[in-house]
Amino acid sequence: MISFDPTENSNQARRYYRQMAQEQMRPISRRYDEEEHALPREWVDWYWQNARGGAPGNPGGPTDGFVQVCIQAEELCWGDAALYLRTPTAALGGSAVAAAGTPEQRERFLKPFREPGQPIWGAMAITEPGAGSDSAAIQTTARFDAAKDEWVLNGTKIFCTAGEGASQVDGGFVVVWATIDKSLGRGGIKSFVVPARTPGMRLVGLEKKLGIRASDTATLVFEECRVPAGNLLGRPPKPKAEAEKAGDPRTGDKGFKGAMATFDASRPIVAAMAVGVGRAALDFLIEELGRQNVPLRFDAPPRELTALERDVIDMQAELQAARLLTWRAASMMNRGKPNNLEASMAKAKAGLAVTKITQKAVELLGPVGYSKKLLVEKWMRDAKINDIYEGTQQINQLIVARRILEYSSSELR
Amino acid sequence: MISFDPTENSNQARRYYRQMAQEQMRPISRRYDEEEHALPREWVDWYWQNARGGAPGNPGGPTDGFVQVCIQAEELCWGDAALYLRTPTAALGGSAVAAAGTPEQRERFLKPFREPGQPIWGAMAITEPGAGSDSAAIQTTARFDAAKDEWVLNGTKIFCTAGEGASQVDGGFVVVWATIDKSLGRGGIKSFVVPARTPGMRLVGLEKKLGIRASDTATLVFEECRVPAGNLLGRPPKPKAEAEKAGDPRTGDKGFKGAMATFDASRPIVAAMAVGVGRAALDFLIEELGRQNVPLRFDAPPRELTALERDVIDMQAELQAARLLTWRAASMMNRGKPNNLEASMAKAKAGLAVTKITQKAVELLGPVGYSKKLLVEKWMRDAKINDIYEGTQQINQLIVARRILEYSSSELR
Amino acid sequence: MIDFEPTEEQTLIVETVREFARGELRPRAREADESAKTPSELLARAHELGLVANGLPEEFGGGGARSAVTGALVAEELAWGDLSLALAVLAPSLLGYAVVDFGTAAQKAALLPESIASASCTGTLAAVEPRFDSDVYRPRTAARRAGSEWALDGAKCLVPWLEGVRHILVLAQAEGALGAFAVPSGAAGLTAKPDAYMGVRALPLAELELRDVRVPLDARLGGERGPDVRALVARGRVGLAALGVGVARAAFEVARDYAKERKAFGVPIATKQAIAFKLADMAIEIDGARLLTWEAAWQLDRGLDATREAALAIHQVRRVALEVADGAVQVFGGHGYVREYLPELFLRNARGFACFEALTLV
Amino acid sequence: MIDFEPTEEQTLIVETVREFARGELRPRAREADESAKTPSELLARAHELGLVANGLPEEFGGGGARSAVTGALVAEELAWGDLSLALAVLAPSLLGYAVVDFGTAAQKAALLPESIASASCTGTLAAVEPRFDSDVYRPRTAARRAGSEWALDGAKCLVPWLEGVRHILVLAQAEGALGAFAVPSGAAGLTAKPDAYMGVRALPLAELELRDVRVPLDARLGGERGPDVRALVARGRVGLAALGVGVARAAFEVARDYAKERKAFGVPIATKQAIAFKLADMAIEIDGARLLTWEAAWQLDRGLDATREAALAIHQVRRVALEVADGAVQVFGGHGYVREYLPELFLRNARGFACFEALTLV
Repeated sequence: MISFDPTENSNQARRYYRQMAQEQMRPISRRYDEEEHALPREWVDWYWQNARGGAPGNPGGPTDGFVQVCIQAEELCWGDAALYLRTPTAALGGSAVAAAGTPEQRERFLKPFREPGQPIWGAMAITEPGAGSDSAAIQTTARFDAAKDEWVLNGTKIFCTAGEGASQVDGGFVVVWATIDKSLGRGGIKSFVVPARTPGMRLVGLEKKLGIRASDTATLVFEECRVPAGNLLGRPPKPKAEAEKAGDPRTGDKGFKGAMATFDASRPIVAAMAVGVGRAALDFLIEELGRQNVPLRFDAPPRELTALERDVIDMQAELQAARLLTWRAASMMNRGKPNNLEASMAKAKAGLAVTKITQKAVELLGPVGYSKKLLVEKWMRDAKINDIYEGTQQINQLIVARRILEYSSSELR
Repeated sequence: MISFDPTENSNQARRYYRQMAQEQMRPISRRYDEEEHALPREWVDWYWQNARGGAPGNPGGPTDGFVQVCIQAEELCWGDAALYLRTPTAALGGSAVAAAGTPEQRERFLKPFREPGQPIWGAMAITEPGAGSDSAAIQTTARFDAAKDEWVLNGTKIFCTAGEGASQVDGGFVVVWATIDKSLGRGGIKSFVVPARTPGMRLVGLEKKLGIRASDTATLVFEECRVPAGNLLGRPPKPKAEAEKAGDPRTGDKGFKGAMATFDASRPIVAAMAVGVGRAALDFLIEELGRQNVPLRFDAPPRELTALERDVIDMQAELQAARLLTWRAASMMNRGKPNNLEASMAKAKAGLAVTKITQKAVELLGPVGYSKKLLVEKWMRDAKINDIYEGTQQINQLIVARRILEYSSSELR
Repeated sequence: MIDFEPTEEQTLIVETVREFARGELRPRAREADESAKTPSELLARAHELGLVANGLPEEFGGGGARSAVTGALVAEELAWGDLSLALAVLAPSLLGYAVVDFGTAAQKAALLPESIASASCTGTLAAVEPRFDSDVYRPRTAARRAGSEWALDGAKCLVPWLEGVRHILVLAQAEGALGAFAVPSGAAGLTAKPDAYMGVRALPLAELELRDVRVPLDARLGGERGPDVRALVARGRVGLAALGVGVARAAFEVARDYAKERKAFGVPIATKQAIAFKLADMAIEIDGARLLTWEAAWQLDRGLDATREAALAIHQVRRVALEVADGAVQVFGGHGYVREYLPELFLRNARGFACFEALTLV
Repeated sequence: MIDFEPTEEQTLIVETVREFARGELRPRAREADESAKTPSELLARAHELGLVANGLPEEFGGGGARSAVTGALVAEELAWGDLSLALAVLAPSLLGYAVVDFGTAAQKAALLPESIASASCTGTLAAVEPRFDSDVYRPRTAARRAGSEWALDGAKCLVPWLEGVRHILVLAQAEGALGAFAVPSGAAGLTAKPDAYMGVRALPLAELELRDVRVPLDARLGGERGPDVRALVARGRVGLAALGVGVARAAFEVARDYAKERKAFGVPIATKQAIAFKLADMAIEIDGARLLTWEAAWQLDRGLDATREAALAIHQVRRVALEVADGAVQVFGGHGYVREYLPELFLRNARGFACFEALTLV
């Protein structure tokens, strides 16, 4: 039934994460924007000790499922998107393990995130210097060493979010996309779990960025980096001839399609993160205008409506449209429905909407909005990443276009 | 020297055509919008008798050259774009004759437009049912009958502006693009002057359109339509082998390139026509707001600026940007500079800008703007053609993109 | 629980209405626009389907299944067929829902049975005024007490005016408050003349002039309390937003199909990124606008004030419907400009949402 | 006669400045932004070129070749190199042109020679205020007559504050009229602290607080008559508009070059319509904004009020500079987001035009 009424569990989660965002993240936002790449120890430790278990709630009660996950992401990114990305969790790497891993792999790699000990991170490494949006053009190779029953990885990965934590702190891991056979194209791409500090995996640099500066965006080099055969996500692959039978789940891990499916699950979350950043700026703007007694009317006479009022109406409509598209994509997962189209729609809309909303918020707040005195300028810088990572605006438009036109990736490039 | 100061000749021309627009066109605008395809006899006769000679001015004095032509087009389309297109002139067909014709051809085909007699029209027929924007895919054929020294045309042309007048009224003509040899691709395309009422040329229909309803947009069918050899624009073509030497002016008329060059000259005029329609709506809006004492400030306090004021500022900036891009493209012709890039820029900008300006004007004038009581709704309908004909928005973007990227038409499709 | 799936019952209704739109409205859209006439058989057919009556109270002969969300779903499907015809078949909602929501018991008893029973549209609503800054919240039309009557003066336009209209609910300033007055169509001092616009040409519309039009005191909707005009406006905007989504979806679909069909330079134009991405943006914006509309409708169904949500939805729809329709014209190129194809009709209709208010109610 | 070709002299100037921008500004842009410092040698080099002094009167040591059009041409080229550094090297224009245009003979004699002769920037202008609705036409900073002095109170921000500044022209309400007051940088009651923004980080900026700052009566620019603030604002906006065009052109050019270089799916991304058309739109919008800027500048050169033209130009440039810079980030994809490449710097700088006023004069 069409409903916009969150469950009590979602409401509780929203309150819980909003308070966390307000109290734990906002006070250190500016500091870790300025101290680029410094580990936000307060946040990392606090979260690890206090918030890993998830929001309080009624475990048996009705839940909004994946929509609640979106609400959590929105609230924490309302707090600080960069700190959110630095949160000690299995993150995207964990999603890949959960989606494509065997039960044994899920237990082995994800359990440490639920255990005592020091904070650890998971990450996913896909992008390469030459490949950009073209995941299928991956050059990193995985060679099977039958003698040692190991996979040997060689290649370079860039733009690996949380890549420092995941590669350097024992207990964490990086899920690396690599091809076992270039001649297979997309079918040859598999994902491998590389535990932190595995010899042969080197952190060679962290990106200096426009925004989300507290987030460790890493370049990782793999040189004869060896992982056990069991670190290939999913079952071990059958020989080449059989592996070519696309769609046969017995041909090893779910391969490229499986890995891409991770995006259908992650894009709504990324869209929700975007919405969080956008809302941070819009909330601040509206509150500030309220403090200054500037009217914001929904029923202003047409000739008296101010440009400011209309801008705020527009920002609200755009943000809410993005949020609802996001929730729709998440809610389809609750129903077990394929959501590739809807997830890309949400990501495309949210990324663009919050880029514009935060840019507009800086404008509407005048010189103060542009200054470092407020966080609004930071939110504008942070927001822009949502137009870019997890598939740029253009890549998501392309996916949407292919679906609505029923074109394959070779028909519409 | 960078200057925005029109010559006295241009000022006089502007006044002359503005008065004409106000007195001769506006009073009959609504009528000929409603009586679609009816010949606007008042306008046609008045123009033919009184205005063919051009604006009064000082023939020896300084002139803005092609910019003045743009000013004329702007003023008359400010009056009524559809009536302008129905004006008895050689129009685009004339431009083609002037650009690509021999002196003898210019004399033969254009002289009747300067002589006494009844009003006549010229037209250009390029688009075909299957070809759309793809001028090179022209299917209409021209076969040379050496025995009779005649060209024989076969094919169908659509969207031929002024096609009724030009094909049906003795003295007028249609310039028809046809291929003399499909294997030559673009190089085989030539233009042929088909005098009105030539046997084999049939008017089979007039388009019912969104706007510019007084303009006769014709479908013409050519069946074994014969014209003398001398009606091929330019010199007669050499045999095929020689004709393949691209760029050699001796290989007959200037062919596809020559014909396309007509567009570089016509696009600024079309852009100026667009500006005229857009200005009609904007002028009306501003005058109406003035009558109602609604302020339009350029120095409003940021929080008090109304949405309406900002819209009007935006419309003015967009219209003026379009106008200046148009004048620049025209002014380059004054200096004999190639203006293919700039003409396409002007056309792309003007078409889109006035589409938006007129749509916005309808909105800002509320239910009255949307009603048939005013001409604003008509201007919105008329304006949209500028996004479409003489190369759609997309075609002009494509041309601009190729120029700025230095890509050929095969590199960027 | 947050969810975006219509109920099974709603799905059935949507399918029925979609079939009606596809079979009855769309094929008549062009001819209705050209002739500026709503084919009268359509109203009877819509009445049979109970498009409006289903939502009206059972005690007066209706179906009793009122839901703004369902109303939005229905409106989108109808407008997908044709906006003018959708507005025509939904016109009985104007008097019907306004009286149900705000009328006194006596007004309901007097007006609803005939509204529900009649195959024609017995009542309409006059919300828009023929001026540049028409403002549904602040009409200039005024009602003043004159003894035991109200006297109304002013002007209205864009009033749906189908054959058989017996009452017009006229929005007016009533001595400091906003009121709506049921004015008989034959009242002295009331003149109605045909009203023509760039779009919605098939919908019969009237421009009204009211000169000292007298109605009894009990003609005031809701009596002394009057109607909740914010709720009335919100119900109008949700309906319009849903209609706008329908127009946009129609434009998107014809553009998508044309782009796959039409070839240029040897390939379907849909394989060009400039076209394909434009279509993708259309699809995204339409879905976003629809969800905003649903949220506002859902807010109404919960009995909450939906002024904000309806304002956001209609704000978005005004932009999206226009952009998508304009984009469809662009995708069609020259063919988009001629009346042989539908995009130009969508464009003319889409622009109307800028000034429409309360042309339907959910 | 309507024409769009710079004079030969202007062409020469543009070439010189372009070379300066390419050789001196662009290579320092990134490091200057990261360190938030303007390399001091640049100011000396710019002074040698006479970038500002060329337009100041010969009688005080200037070149006497004042032209707002030339100023716009120069500003665009400099900003193409780097916006912060352009604003730094043009900073002497603030005091210089304001005093030339509006100062009394005594003020000119007192302030211009050192401004022209000095390789550092001896004077600046304070127009923007540190509040959400800063309004250059209506400063809240106020000057009141206190005996034989003016007493100023208020706050300013975004004040270019280069080494060597001796006077700040402070815009203030002066008992009903708008005034500008030459305040010595060491005046009692004046505090200046560093001011930091998302962009123009290499430009030293100050936030000023004025508490009962006393200046003599003759410190009022132009004496009793005061300056023509509309003209001052217009000269500021034309300069800013030209700078914005320069930023946009820089962003466009790096995006264009990257798009031709960078391959995805085996072909340069510039061969994709989505990228190619975006670049085409950038080019068109930049040219349109430039022509609006030129027209406003030309209006100033004719001695006419250019409030409208300057408002249109800056309105357009605010949008275009932002959109083009944002588009450049988008063309670069992930690389656009990292500080190894220039687009993110262009984006941060471009957003500043929303609040900049009178940061340079032409």
